[in-house]
Amino acid sequence: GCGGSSAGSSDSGNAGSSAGTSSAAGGTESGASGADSGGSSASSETAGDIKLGLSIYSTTDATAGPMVNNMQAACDGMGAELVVATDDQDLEKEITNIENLIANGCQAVFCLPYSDDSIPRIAKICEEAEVYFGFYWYDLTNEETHDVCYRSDYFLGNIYEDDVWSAYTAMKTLSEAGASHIGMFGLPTGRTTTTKRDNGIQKACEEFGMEILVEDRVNTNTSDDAASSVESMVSSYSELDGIVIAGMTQTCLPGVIQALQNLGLTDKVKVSCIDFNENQTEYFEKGYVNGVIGGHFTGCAWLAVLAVNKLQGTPLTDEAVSVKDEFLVLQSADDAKNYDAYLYAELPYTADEYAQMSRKINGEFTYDDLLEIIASYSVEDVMTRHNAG
Amino acid sequence: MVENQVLLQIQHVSKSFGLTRALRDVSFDVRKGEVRGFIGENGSGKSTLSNIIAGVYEKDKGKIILDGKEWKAATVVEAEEQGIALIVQEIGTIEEISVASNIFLGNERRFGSRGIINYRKMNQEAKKALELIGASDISPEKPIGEYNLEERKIIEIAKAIYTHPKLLIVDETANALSSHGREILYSVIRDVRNYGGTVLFITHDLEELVRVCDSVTILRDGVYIDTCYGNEMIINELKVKMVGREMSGHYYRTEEEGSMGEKVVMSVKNVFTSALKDVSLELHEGEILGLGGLSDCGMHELGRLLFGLDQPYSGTLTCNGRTERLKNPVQAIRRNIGYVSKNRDSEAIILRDSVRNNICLCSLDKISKFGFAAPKTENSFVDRWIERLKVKVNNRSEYVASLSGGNKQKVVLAKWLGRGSNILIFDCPTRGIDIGVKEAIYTLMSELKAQGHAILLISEELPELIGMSDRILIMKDGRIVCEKMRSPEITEPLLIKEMI
Amino acid sequence: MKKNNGKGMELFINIFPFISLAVVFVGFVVLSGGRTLTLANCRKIFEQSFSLLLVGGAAVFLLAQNCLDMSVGAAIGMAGAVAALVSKTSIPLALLAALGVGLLIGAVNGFLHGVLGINAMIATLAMQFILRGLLLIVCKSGTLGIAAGMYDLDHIGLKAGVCIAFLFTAWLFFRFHSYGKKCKAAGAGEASAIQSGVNIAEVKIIGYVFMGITAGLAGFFTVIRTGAAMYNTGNMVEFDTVIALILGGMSINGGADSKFRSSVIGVLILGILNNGMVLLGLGTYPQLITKGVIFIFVLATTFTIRNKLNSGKKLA
Amino acid sequence: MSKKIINSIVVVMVPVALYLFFLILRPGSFGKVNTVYIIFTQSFITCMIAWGMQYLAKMGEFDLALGAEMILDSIVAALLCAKIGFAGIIAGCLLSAFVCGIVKGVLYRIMRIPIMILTIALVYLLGACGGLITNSAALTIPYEYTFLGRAPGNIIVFLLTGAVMYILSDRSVYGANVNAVAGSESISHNNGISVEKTKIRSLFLSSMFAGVTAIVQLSHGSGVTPSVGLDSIQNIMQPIMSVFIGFVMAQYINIVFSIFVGSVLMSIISNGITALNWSSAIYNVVVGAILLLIMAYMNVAKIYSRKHEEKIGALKNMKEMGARET
Ligand SMILES: Nc1ncnc2c1ncn2[C@@H]1O[C@H](COP(=O)(O)OP(=O)(O)OP(=O)(O)O)[C@@H](O)[C@H]1O
Ligand SMILES: Nc1ncnc2c1ncn2[C@@H]1O[C@H](COP(=O)(O)OP(=O)(O)OP(=O)(O)O)[C@@H](O)[C@H]1O
Ligand SMILES: [Mg+2]
Ligand SMILES: [Mg+2]
Repeated sequence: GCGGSSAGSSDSGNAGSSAGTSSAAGGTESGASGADSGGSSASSETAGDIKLGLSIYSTTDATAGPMVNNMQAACDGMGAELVVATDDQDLEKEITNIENLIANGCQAVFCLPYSDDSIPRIAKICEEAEVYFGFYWYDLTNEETHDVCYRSDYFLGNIYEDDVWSAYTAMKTLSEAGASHIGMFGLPTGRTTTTKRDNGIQKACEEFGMEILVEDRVNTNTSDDAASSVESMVSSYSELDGIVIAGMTQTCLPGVIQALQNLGLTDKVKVSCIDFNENQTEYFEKGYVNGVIGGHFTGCAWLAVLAVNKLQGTPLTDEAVSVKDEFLVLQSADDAKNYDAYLYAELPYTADEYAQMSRKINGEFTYDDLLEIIASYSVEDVMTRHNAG
Repeated sequence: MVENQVLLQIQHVSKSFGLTRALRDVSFDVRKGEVRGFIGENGSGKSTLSNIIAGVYEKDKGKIILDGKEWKAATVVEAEEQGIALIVQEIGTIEEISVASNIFLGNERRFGSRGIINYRKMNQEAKKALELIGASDISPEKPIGEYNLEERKIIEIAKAIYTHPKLLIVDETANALSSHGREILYSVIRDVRNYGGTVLFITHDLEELVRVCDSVTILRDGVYIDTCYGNEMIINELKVKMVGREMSGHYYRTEEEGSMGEKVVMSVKNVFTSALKDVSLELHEGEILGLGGLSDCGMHELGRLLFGLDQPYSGTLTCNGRTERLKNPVQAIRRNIGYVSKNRDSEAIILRDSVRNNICLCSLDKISKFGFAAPKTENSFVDRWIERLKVKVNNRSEYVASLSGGNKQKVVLAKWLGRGSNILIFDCPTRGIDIGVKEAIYTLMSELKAQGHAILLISEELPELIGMSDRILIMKDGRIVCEKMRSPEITEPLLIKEMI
Repeated sequence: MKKNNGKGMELFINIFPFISLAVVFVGFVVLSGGRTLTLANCRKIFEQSFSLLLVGGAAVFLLAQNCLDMSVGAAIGMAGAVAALVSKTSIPLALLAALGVGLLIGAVNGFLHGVLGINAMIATLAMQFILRGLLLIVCKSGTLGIAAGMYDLDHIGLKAGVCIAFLFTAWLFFRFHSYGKKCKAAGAGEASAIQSGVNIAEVKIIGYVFMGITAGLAGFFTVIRTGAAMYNTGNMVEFDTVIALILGGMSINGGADSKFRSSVIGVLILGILNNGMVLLGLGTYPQLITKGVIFIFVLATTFTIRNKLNSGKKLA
Repeated sequence: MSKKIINSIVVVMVPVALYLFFLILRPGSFGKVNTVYIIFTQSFITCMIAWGMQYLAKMGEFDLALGAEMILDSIVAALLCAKIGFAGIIAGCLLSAFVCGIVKGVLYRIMRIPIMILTIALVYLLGACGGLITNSAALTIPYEYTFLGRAPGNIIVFLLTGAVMYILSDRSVYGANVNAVAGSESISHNNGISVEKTKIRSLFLSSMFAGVTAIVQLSHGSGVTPSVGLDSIQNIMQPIMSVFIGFVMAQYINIVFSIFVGSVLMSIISNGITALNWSSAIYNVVVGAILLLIMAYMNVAKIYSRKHEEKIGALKNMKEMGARET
């Protein structure tokens, strides 16, 4: 059950210092170098007591990069070592990554399962190796898989983002901007994430009387392909007045905007997308984009907090946890600028803040504290905390 | 002759291809304004020498002096710049491109500035070049694929002549030409002589030679034999010089009369293809049937057809009394037909494979159980045939590529004999092979005949045909033009008359 | 002297893959502080290399005749998807279905290349397109999970058994059966092979069918390993296969000196490499660069030597 | 002359027929002039890459690294653009293409391995280079510098490239050499044409064509994302297919146009599938099937024409000998 939960509706705030494309790129860079060195250099300092493993498709791109950086900060703060296995491109690679991470001596591993069908497998590998495991960006909706996980002593929990909600919200922003005939870009079907986003879009269509006229899940490899696709969409469906990008945003969005600019349709055709990207601030400023849903970058850090506490023998909870990781919704240039300044140029939580979430360091910290922190994740929250400090 | 009239001096030139010594210490001079004939049996080294002069091959030893200066042809382009043009024996044009482009192949820069070709000028030039030799019916813009082999040869003539070469080499071009084409060629040769150029004219047609040439040089087995001038060029004497070798008894079969079994093991009747015209023949058991003619008379094609490599368009083929359609060599081999290709290195053996695998390849079904052959069985099989044919190898895993020509050929023979094939089609089995192995192969052929095998011996070498065959068929222009039974009366001139 | 030199180079060509394997293995053992060597890790390397071992074993037959199969990854995906679908009915039937799908794909490839004579790479690349498209349609609703009972088959003993039996049989056929010899002959000299009674079309078709069936088997075990099939199951396996064979010392033109061991050695090198790079915590790009550089280095070394060897032989 | 016109009409009819097919299925969209315009402009990029590829393809070689190269070109261009503006786009693409071309040529010269295999290895390396430079970030260029990505900029670049392509393939010594090598390597060699040099030049040229195309592509989409592993090979499947289609049609019209027709065909298919909102899965199937059909047609036609020639020859001989056909 998800739908119209309003937790993420974080609009207007102080006009922070503007952080354009270049500073955003700088942010990624510094973050990434931290992530890359994580595997080897950190080990000597932390004496290799606790080692966490993460399987993810990239350590650098605009969505995965911050995710890794946050987890790195959590590990640094709490004194754990992080090993990242990249190239998580298909089911088999994911399994291979998990195996290799375990072989590397990780005591807890995290991944984004491709679907419910692959979870029993992952659970089995981890149980056999007596290694804790958890999922990020993944909701255990299927009862069978849910049971498989909860039966295991090694299941830490899952942090999920509400993908039905994110897609629904992306559509809602389009509807609010007055669009109803929509063209869609997305990932090839096959991932649970994709299915959920499709469901969210479907739900919004029914609720707001919108219609998906045409969808493209193939021409998403380059910005140029996406631009061509928009041209074709507009030419085939003159009534088209909105475009939702439910995947491959990084690549597609520049092409979509460019094509609309070329066609002189930036006013008529509204655009919203899921996942943050480097250019959103500029696009918001020019009014090319009506909504961007993303910012779900902290899930792995929470998993790290759970794992480190568990492995230190001071578990926050004995139960497996299932927590929703909030999306951020940007709807204006100010939103985007604030996001850039407070969540992109810097991390939403510093290593020191993460350190306080280790019960070994801060005995007071409880599971409920953690839940509270997770639930309060928003641009304003970060601004208040970091402006104060 | 006055010294400064000499255009080309060949001095002690030698060339080997691996173990084949194509040219051995060849020396002779050619004067300016001379049409020099150049004759010799197949494989005597004519083409090799031509190619060396024109920069296609490098010589191993010796000197070539052109116009008083030493000439070290490195590339074809350099040779062309020096005024040497070669019309090659094989096809020298590229099918996909236009006539004009073929004429100026490798020379496009003539019509270009900064790498851009002026095709209008090129076509005009090509037209001129073609008109020059009286072939104005060929249009330079068209792709050359639209023209037949003869017309393509004429285009090659145009290509060779348009630069007004000092030295024009014509390598067995006349074979592909009709009388009209020949007239063109002869007039080109006259032109070259008239402007003071020199022609080296290679042909097998001695009458043509005497008509066209001022003098003639004879090669035999890569060795310079003689040069005859003007009236000295008497056809019969040339033949003696060309063939030269004695037909001694220990070399070929000694029987005077041919013999053959009753049974016809293979036959074709009224076969037509694009190369064969109404060909019929019967091959008997225990017979060596000789098939001779000029290189493009259709005899090689007939051999391929009998092995299932080509199919007849009409006509019938029977094998052991049954009418068959041989769709591929697999079917032919199943009917115990073996075939030794003229192109040994590319078609008959696998160079980069061991002697063992080569010998076993076509017998795999015989020496294996359920497809599996024990290495022991294989080895003893191979050893038996290496032994039997006295193949000189270090060990059976050696690559065939490292064997000498004769031993390669022995491997081919071992392959078929090992398979137990009793209908053997030998296409030029002694091509490029020295006398020792030749003799061994002839002896083997006689043995096989005695055992009742049927052998079709396709050969460009007349002594071999005469010496080995029970019966000789001569082909010309895709037809069988005469049949001769073995007898002491059969002589080379007799056969040559039929071939030309 | 020259002859000795040739022998030396040939020897080097033969042992070069072993050297590569040893270097990679020892290198990673040292760099990872022995973690590569643990029994558990070795077991994982085997499991990760399992389907590539199978596919590589079949690819030897194709590469020996100078053919590539660019559709093998998609075939694995397709067979895996069908196996997953059928497994809900019956698991033995799922195996049969996977093998059947592979066989069908192989037969089509064989027909396209062997009979119609379409360039092997283009034909199989087009097949890859078609199969990936079909796979998207089959997997429309997401991933295709396997029946719970199928997890029991994920047993290291069973896999080891299958793998050893498969490789041993394939080796027997490649080394001793007339089919393997014909493959090598076809690659070394097609015209000569034809004139020695090798039916090239047949050899090619069998090669592709065998490849297809193997892809079916690999697909079956892949879905057991992953628990599900999805649109990109078997992604890029075709390139991994070629890369592995070349790392293992196979000549890209196939021919008589093709060795079956190339596939096993190459797959192991690749497996250790992939595993070791994660053990060392290398990022995406360093991994890609390492792979690319090793690939080019091995290619350059073997090709230079082979070219020298060949040019020496041509003189004879 | 009239035969030439008829041939050209026949060739042009193929895309027209396909267009009509989609027009019938979806008149609302394919009936518009704008759609035709879009189909044409979208085919430019495919066509320009294909033009660059065809030299190598004629000689039986394939460069699979072009997709990765174009991404790298665009990355360098976007970075330079951030520094020096519009000139950076041109300079970046061409510079990077130039370097890639040289590197490929040198590696080929040293290693002499099949170009396809060499370029697979390069795909890894070039992809990783792009990723390292940008750290995976998507780069964009400002709108004011993107005029080469839309009319008339793209049309001008396209026409200029086409003119260069025409001059190179139909008017230049290099083009003549490529045709000769494609026809027969040995005869070319014997006439003093260096086969290796011709191939190296073609490798380099394919890079330069890709570089010019990258300018238009980057300007059209305004953004570039580095690719991982072998993914970028997918990006050049359409050009590869256009080349094949172009080769089939080159018997009837000039290769410059035949490849363009091939690109237009690909463009019609992808627009048609969008217009009908067919599943993207169908696209893969359709494209693969079309490629197979074309190749099968080419081969069967070749076999048939060989047989036909043989038959003509045999019939001529039979007539000459006065034999009746059996
Ligand atoms: N490229 C080559 N490689 C190996 N051997 C060769 C090559 N070219 C010629 N030979 C061999 O060199 C010898 C001389 O051949 P060449 O072609 O010069 O003879 P020819 O006199 O022109 O014969 P023909 O009358 O058949 O044209 C032959 O034994 C031939 O087999
Ligand atoms: N390039 C080579 N590499 C290796 N071995 C070679 C090479 N060339 C020749 N040989 C070997 O040298 C030996 C001697 O060859 P040679 O040519 O002297 O014999 P031959 O009697 O002339 O043979 P044939 O009469 O068959 O031509 C042969 O056994 C052959 O295997
Ligand atoms: Mg010898
Ligand atoms: Mg000759």
